[in-house]
Amino acid sequence: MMPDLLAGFAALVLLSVAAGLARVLRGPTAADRMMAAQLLGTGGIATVLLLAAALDMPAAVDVALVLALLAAFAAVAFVKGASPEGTGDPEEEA
Amino acid sequence: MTSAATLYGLAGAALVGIGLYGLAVQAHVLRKILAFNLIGSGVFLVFGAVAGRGGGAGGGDPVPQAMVITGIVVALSATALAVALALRLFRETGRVTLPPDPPAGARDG
Amino acid sequence: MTALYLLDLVLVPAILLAACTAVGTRDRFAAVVSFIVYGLLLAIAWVRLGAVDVALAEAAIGAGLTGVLLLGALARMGRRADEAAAAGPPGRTLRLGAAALGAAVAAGIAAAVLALPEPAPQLSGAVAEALPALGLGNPVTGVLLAFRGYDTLLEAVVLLLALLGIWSLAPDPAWGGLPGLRHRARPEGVLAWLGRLLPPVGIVVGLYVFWVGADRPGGAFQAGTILAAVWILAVMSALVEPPAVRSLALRLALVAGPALFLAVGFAGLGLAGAFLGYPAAAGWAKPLILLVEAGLTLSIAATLALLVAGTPERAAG
Amino acid sequence: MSAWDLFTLAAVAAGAFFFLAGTVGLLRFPDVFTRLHALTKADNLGLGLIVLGLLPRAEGVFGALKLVAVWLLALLAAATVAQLVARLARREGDAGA
Repeated sequence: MMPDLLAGFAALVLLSVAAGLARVLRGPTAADRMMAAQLLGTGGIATVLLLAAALDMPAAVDVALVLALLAAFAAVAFVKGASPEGTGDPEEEA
Repeated sequence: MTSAATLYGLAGAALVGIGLYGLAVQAHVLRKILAFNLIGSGVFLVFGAVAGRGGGAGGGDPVPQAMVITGIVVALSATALAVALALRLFRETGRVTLPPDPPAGARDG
Repeated sequence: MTALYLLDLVLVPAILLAACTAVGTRDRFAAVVSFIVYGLLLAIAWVRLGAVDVALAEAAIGAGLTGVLLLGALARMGRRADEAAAAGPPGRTLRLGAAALGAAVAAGIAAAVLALPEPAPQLSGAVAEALPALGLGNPVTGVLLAFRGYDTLLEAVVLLLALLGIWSLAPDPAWGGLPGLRHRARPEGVLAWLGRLLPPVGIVVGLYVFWVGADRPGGAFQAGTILAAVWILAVMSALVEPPAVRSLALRLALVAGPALFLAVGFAGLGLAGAFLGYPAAAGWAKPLILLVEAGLTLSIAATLALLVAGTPERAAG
Repeated sequence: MSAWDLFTLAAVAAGAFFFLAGTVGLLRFPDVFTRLHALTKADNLGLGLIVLGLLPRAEGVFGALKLVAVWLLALLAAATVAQLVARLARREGDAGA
């Protein structure tokens, strides 16, 4: 009973964040696309945690740990990429 | 587990097809690199299907799993090399697409 | 468990959709972001299939390194209109032909997947039988470091070859110099703050993943990737500079793992009667494997980090 | 079904609701900054509630600590990313206007 329900919630969370793929496609700004990816990242972490509980695979929590550790990486590369040559910091000129 | 593994194996087959299409159709080198990675991960998923059918604890047969892990890391190194080549191409010629014919120098010169 | 099929019903279409977007969308940035999302979804798929070792590798590479690599390249090649856009969309014949080719290959592979023999031939039994002799609990680590050790050894060498390829693209003035361009960040800004906070945590997580790898999912590849990723973050936060690629210490770190692996492999000739064999005496295999893994973790971390850092572009100061 | 199971289900359901709300906000809100607002709510609360709900099922104290660490790391990422993306969007908005 519990594993089934947890797997169901994993599907629900994944479905709701996967809808964010529409924002990746539509934009309009690059920031919008990046935010959608960020939401998918967090939702993915939640999905993995729920799945780890549903399948009774505690080792899978480590996957969520790695995803959470690296959750900011793509966004950091993205904001750097907005500066010429991709080496700056959005705060510099602020 | 068997039928689920087969489902993801079929998804892997579709990914190889999608990647091949992108590799042929997209002109920008970065897009080609993306498409090539799709092909690779599709193959890995097919391997996953083979591993998952094997039963056993934790994802089934450990031998295909180990090969997929080495494959993922090698795919990253190939991607990094391809990106470095693309950047060099861009720096030298200002182009982001491959020349239309292999002996481009003969044509352009 | 039936609810898992509900998850499959969401996950598989999402993976295919993200793949189609990465290939099909006009906007290049959207394509790269879709690809990053695709990597994340694949990591979830590997968890779903129970292959946590693979999921860890995919999570660390897909979420960490690939995104940085591709977004960095995109930034440098520019998002402005270029000849790829000027050439217009590909011709109809090309698109139809490519679609036909892709569909045919996909159908062929699908047929092969469906035609896999029942019951599946497999090696899990053989691995499970031989694993106690190594003193390990994780069969995947056993396969990587012992049963198919030559694969792993050659893979470590392939990584080094790719790195040599990247280094050899350096222009003459920067030969042997510092990879990539110099990053800047406001010293007291958010970016520098993250760069100071996350790497220590990442080192702890990386060492943890390495250490549990003997008995649970984890190991040298996953740990090396995590360590490489947090080092790249420190570089992007302008806290550390990558070393000049001619630096001796760097080169020692790069070859330490493969060299250690080779040394243990040759020792196996004498001790176990086979190249890459481990002595049969109880208690010997595990320490040797951990030693090789420690060396590999260091070398893989250094190699992956420099693969992402790229071609030397500045002369060593 | 024990009381802990009910607690788990309630917290997980609430967390799933916040993810749903976050996506609706991301898709429906009119501009970058309001979307960013929706996103950070989902990040912090949605994942936090799901972690809270899974705590009783964690394997020992170490497992529970690991779950909390996942949440803290995600919080850190969300906070940083929100800052950086907002600055970037403001600068580009100024330039584009």
